[in-house]
Amino acid sequence: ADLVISNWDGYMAPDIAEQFKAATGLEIEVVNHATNEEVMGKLMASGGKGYDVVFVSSPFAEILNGQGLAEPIDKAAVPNLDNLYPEATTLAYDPGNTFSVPYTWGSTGLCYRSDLVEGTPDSWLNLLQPVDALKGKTTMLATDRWLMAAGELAKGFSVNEKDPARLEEVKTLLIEAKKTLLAYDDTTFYSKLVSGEASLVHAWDGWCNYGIGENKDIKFVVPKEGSDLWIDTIVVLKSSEKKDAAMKFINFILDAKNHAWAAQNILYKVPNKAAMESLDKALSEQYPNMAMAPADLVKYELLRDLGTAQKDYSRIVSEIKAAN
Amino acid sequence: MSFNATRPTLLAAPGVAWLVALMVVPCLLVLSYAFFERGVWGGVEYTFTLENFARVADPLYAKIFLNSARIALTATVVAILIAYPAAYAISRAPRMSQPILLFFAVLPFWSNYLIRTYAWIVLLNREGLINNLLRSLGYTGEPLSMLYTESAVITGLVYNYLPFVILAIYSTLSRLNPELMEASRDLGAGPVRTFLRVTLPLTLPGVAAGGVFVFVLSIGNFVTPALLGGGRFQMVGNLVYDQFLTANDWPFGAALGAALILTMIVLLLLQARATAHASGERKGEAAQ
Amino acid sequence: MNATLSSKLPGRIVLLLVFGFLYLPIAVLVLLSFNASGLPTSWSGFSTRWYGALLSNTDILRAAGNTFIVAVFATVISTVLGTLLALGMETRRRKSNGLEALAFAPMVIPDIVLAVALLTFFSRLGLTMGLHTIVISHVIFDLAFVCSVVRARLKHFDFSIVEASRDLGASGWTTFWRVTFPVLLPSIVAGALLAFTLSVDEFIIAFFTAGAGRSSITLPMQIYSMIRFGITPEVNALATIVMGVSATALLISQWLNRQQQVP
Amino acid sequence: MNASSNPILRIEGVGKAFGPVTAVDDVTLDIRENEFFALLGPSGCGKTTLLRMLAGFESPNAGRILLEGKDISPLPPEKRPLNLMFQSYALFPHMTVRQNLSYGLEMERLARTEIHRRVDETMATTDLTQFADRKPEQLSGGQKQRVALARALVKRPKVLLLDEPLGALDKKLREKMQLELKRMQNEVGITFIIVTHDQEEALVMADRMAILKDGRLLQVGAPEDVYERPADRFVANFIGVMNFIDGKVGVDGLFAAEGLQVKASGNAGSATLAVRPENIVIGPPGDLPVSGAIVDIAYHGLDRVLHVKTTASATPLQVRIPASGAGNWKIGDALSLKIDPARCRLFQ
Amino acid sequence: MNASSNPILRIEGVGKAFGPVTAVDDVTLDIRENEFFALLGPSGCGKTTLLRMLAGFESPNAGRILLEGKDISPLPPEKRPLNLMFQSYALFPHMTVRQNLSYGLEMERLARTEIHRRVDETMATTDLTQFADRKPEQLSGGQKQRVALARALVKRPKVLLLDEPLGALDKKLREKMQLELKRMQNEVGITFIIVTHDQEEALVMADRMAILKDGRLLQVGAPEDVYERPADRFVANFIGVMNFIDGKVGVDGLFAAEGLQVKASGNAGSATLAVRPENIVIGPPGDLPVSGAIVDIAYHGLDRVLHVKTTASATPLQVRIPASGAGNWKIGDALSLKIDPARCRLFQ
Ligand SMILES: Nc1ncnc2c1ncn2[C@@H]1O[C@H](COP(=O)(O)OP(=O)(O)OP(=O)(O)O)[C@@H](O)[C@H]1O
Ligand SMILES: Nc1ncnc2c1ncn2[C@@H]1O[C@H](COP(=O)(O)OP(=O)(O)OP(=O)(O)O)[C@@H](O)[C@H]1O
Ligand SMILES: NCCCCNCCCN
Ligand SMILES: [Mg+2]
Ligand SMILES: [Mg+2]
Repeated sequence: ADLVISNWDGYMAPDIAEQFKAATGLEIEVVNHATNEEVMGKLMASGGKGYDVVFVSSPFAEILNGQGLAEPIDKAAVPNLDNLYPEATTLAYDPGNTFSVPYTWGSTGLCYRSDLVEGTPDSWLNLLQPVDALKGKTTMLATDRWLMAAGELAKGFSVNEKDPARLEEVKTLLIEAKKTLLAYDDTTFYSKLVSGEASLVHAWDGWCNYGIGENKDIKFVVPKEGSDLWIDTIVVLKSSEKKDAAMKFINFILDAKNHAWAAQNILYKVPNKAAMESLDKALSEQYPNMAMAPADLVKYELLRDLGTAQKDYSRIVSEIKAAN
Repeated sequence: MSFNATRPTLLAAPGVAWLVALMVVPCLLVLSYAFFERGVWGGVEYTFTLENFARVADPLYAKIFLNSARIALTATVVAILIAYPAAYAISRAPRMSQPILLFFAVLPFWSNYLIRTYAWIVLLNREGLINNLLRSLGYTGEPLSMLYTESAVITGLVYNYLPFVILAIYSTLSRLNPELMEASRDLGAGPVRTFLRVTLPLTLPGVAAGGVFVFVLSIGNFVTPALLGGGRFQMVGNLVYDQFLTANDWPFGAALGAALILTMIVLLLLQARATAHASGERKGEAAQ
Repeated sequence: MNATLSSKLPGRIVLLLVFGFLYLPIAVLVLLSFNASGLPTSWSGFSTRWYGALLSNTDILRAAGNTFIVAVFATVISTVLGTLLALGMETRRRKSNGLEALAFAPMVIPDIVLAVALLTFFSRLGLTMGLHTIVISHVIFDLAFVCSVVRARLKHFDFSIVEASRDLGASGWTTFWRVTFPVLLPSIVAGALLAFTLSVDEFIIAFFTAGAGRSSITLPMQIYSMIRFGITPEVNALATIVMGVSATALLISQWLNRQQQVP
Repeated sequence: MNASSNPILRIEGVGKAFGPVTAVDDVTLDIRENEFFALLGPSGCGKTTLLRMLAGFESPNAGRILLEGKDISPLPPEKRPLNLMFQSYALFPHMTVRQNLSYGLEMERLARTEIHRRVDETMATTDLTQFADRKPEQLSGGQKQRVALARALVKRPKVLLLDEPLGALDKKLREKMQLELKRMQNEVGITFIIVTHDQEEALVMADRMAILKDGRLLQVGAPEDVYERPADRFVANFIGVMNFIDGKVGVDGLFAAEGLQVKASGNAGSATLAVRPENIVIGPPGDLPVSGAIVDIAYHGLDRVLHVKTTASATPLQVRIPASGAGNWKIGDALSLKIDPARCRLFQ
Repeated sequence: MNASSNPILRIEGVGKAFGPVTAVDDVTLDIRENEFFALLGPSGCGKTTLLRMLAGFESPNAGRILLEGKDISPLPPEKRPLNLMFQSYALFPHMTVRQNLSYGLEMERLARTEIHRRVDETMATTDLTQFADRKPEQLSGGQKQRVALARALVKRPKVLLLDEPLGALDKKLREKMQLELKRMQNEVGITFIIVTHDQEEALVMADRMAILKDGRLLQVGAPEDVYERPADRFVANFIGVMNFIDGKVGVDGLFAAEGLQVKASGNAGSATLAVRPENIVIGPPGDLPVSGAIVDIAYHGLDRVLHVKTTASATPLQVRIPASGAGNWKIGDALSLKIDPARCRLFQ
């Protein structure tokens, strides 16, 4: 194959290879990774060998770049960059899309069963200090950064907070919250809502949409304290020997029609103006968070690489997990 | 057997070579990262430091280790208690059907860990099959919270590693001379004491091997605690995993890993000694 | 053999209970393969759509094929090496702590350490990775497990039959095949089943040591990568088929075996 | 000698088959209290199987076993007040000699010091003291056999079943052990049932003995009875050495074969005369009624056996003479012999 | 008898220790081609260890072993043209009797039909034909032993090492097997080294025999030599039955003990007189020089052993008399006896 691309399973059109071949005559091979972490580990251990293009979330793209593994984006080869919302070209981790191109974006908030939760939850504290009826019926995302973010947002801190005293406060809050939690879950939380096992869960917007698709009573809300802004990006690896083809591939993805596929089929917002505008209105009626304006979205703070402060995060998360 | 003193060495050579070339060398390479600093963007900064080992000494990690060891140990004990009678029954079945029974004991594990674990979630959750069954049997109380508890984690671990213990114990039971048990009965020991004093010591190597499997696989497991324990319990393997992948702190991961490997190997050597002693294994030189 | 000492009944009850425990989640798993909805954890009606979907999902089928190839090769190699290592260790005059530690190490090294180590190592060697590197890597821990099972059996092995064989003119090699191996067979089979089962289900090491292409994706890699968007009952359908086919194949071969032995 | 007449063990019509193989066939036998009973028979005749049924390891297909009048079939082996010494030893490989011996006493929950004392005593009488801390695999064949014997002896059960207990021991040690067994019979009052291939052992030690063949009981009686008055040709041939001469009993009540006539009480018709080698008297040619020639001489330590060819039988007759008187004879010599009618048996 | 004089096997200063235990101690011994050599000694004296060194399973700590003049130390067991029958049988548990027997021949890559023929033949001579398809666990003790024997025999090696080959067999079968071994010695020309506890077996079958004790060789010689002229007190006592009378040799060259005098050539000083039970003649009280009284009578089948208390020794003397002449004597009877000076030995 001309290109090896690693992405999450089901995150692109299944026939992407045929379409791309029809359009460019180039062959691609799509492989899957389960998590950002795994593919990052693999890229770092191997120096990126074997892969041409990878899909990773923004902090990881930042790391790839920091490690010198990311190839600069050849703007001239990717004219479809023009399709992006302006907000998507000035993102703090990579202003001007120099080494990464955003693929999907969204927020993190609360996903809940409106028929089982009284009123509309509007604060992170609804999750972290639930009313009695919700005790034992909430879940939180398990990954370090999102787990911490919920506490940081509730306290009004930055999601990239580095001040040890503040982090200590967050820790206390989260350890307390653990007592009322059904589980930490970042893979099946929406099906817990569907089955009624949980009533209020910490969720990514797009993933909440899968629950909404199964049960209309499920709703998504971004608490008043705000959310983080997450972005899944496309990065070309420096070690790639097929950089031209890789740029062609990015350009192909950014084509309005192709990029719209992601929004339509995986129910994640895409930062592609042309694509979003081509969507059926019915979609945003069924899944209201699809309609969130880019301007509102980018108000949320991006997760950034923490550098050496990561040590404090991993220790705090370990303490939370070990607490009982 | 001294008729060819070099034979044992020759027999062990391919396996030893494989392990040295493909495990020891690569692992030493990675574990040596423990002596260096984490780079700004993760990775390794080749500046010598002992800080990572200092961090390992943090009591937090000892606490996590002890806690997950407790969970793993419970799973190990439970698995042995279930596996032993099963292995015993298989070894007493007609010779022809023994391989079939063994095969059916492992067959479930040729599916996938994740979907097996999901199946347990379906069984155990508050809206799950067992609770529904209870309800249809007329149970009206609060649904039982069986999932996301330590017991659920232990159940999952026992379930997934049970066949390994059955296999290990079966392998020592399969050709045990039945006259030894008869001799014990004859000398006045009932079935229980015969089991404790003769059968068990003679099959202890198998029990120990099986126990080691459950323990090391459990303590290194992270899917089961995440799914059945709702992520509220952490196993040691997870800690190392997180350093390499989530925290992107390879040097600390290497230090934790090295500490973990060393501790476990020392424990295992002690355990092997104890087993050898209790099962009256022949002494090295005398047997030759 | 004798009714005074061993009644068959308790054994049957034990087997019934243990197999009940082993197959209870499997029954659920199979049931879910006929689940109309795609959710892995709740039931919403009967359907065979996932079987249809599976048959057209070449990715899953290829991954299943790869897993089988990896597991078979890793099992064969590790069973041979592990058994020989066990024999070597148990016939040695002196126990060596270094050797013991070496044999334990693959079991206690956290998967991720081994995975990272192997990938780093293979890339430094400039090795092209693929199914073969997964096999090589799986053999590392598989052989430790096989060795452990076989050694347990060897602790009370009567080596005089090995001597008898040598005495009757058999070389070490022939003795192994004709005497040691058949007598150890139950434990070797146990070790091989263990290795196969471990390999079939192993994820992280396979992920790291696989090549970059589709051609070396194994089933666990495929299934784990589906987590983010939900694992569909296709996987349950696949597991159902795998177990069904294996069980049927075994039962048929046993039946043929018995037919052959009757006349 | 030590036998009183109340049976401690009664075996009633007991049978056992392994699939198509009938190992024990309708055996009925009483063992008297405190007697020393020997079980003899060719290899594979069912001796071990019979003992295993008594000990409770095989359940009979037929018949029942009564101990002191009570049917012990429902009792598991550990509840039966008898012990078996296994033909294949069945030593616990993970225990030292001392531990092997202590095991059975620990099961009786005896005090430690008592166990120690009895084990020490038994090890001393079986010459095992110096091996107390060895594992079975570090012992020689005969040492292992003694451990197996000692392990059964130390229990001092009512009935002790010994399956070939002294076969791996040399003559001296065997004699020492025989004395020990006899001593225990007398002092401790144990009833012994012993399987042995050593006829001398059976003849010397047993109060009574039984001969089994193909799972069936052929004869039960005191050793002298069996030796002197074997029930049939098989027993006659099995115990000791016997010369058989085929011939006919005439109407005159005389047994006759080619060149030989012996007074014998029997019915007229074809018959076999059985005579033991020590009951043939030899002399110089012509002195005695039957003439023959020496075809072979075997040295048996304390005496010689001459193989003498006569016209009376196809196989040479064996004649046993003291070694001291053997110097005179050599292969090829002619001689004459005489059979004492009082010391031979007729099978018809 | 069949022994020619060139040694096929030369054992030179061989020794073997298991840790602190010396099992074989500086043994030097020549085995001649085609001879039947018996190894005797008390339990644990090192017989099995010696055979295992010959077969190549233990390497000597000292000395060397030459087969036909060549040092075989470097040869692994399968390259040595000798075979060992294991005392513990070591049958292959997963093979039938036929397979156990065929195994060794298959190793020689003989033709199938040839293997079949020889296995059938050997099974027939060892009475195993009917068990051809059984597994060892389905056999009785004696049947297993015969399989072990047959498995070694069927190979027809140059030298056959048999460790207690007939111990589990009854007398008749043992005699049959003895004949078979002798036949193979003569017809096939095999050299046999056999360990046995059965003295009669050794005396009857062996061309020469060796007595081991505590790993050391005490005497090597023809059976008559060893029996009649034991090298020391231990051998005298070990082989056969021997009465020992402690006394003194006077300056007159006469051995004297309380109430007894025997002409004996020896140095003056304390000495022990050894005399076999069959070499003591008895008569009515007063007839013969030494007087005594019967304290016990043992029945040994073909003869009786009287235990006679005399003033000459603390332990009663054993006197063997033919059973036919025994009816006259009973316990308590007084008698007189005489020791033939030509048939006793003096140990000083
Ligand atoms: N593995 C061992 N470790 C320690 N001592 C041993 C070992 N094997 C044998 N021995 C000792 O060496 C001595 C000689 O043993 P061997 O088996 O040669 O005796 P043997 O003459 O064959 O006796 P038996 O007639 O009882 O079979 C014995 O005292 C025995 O206890
Ligand atoms: N498990 C079995 N399956 C089939 N046949 C058996 C089994 N066990 C014993 N036999 C047969 O039963 C018969 C009696 O065996 P048993 O062991 O009682 O003989 P034995 O008299 O003790 O002989 P030996 O003197 O040789 O020890 C033998 O022919 C034997 O082959
Ligand atoms: N703790 C390291 C064990 C290595 C073997 N991993 C096998 C995983 C099977 N699920
Ligand atoms: Mg027997
Ligand atoms: Mg021996």
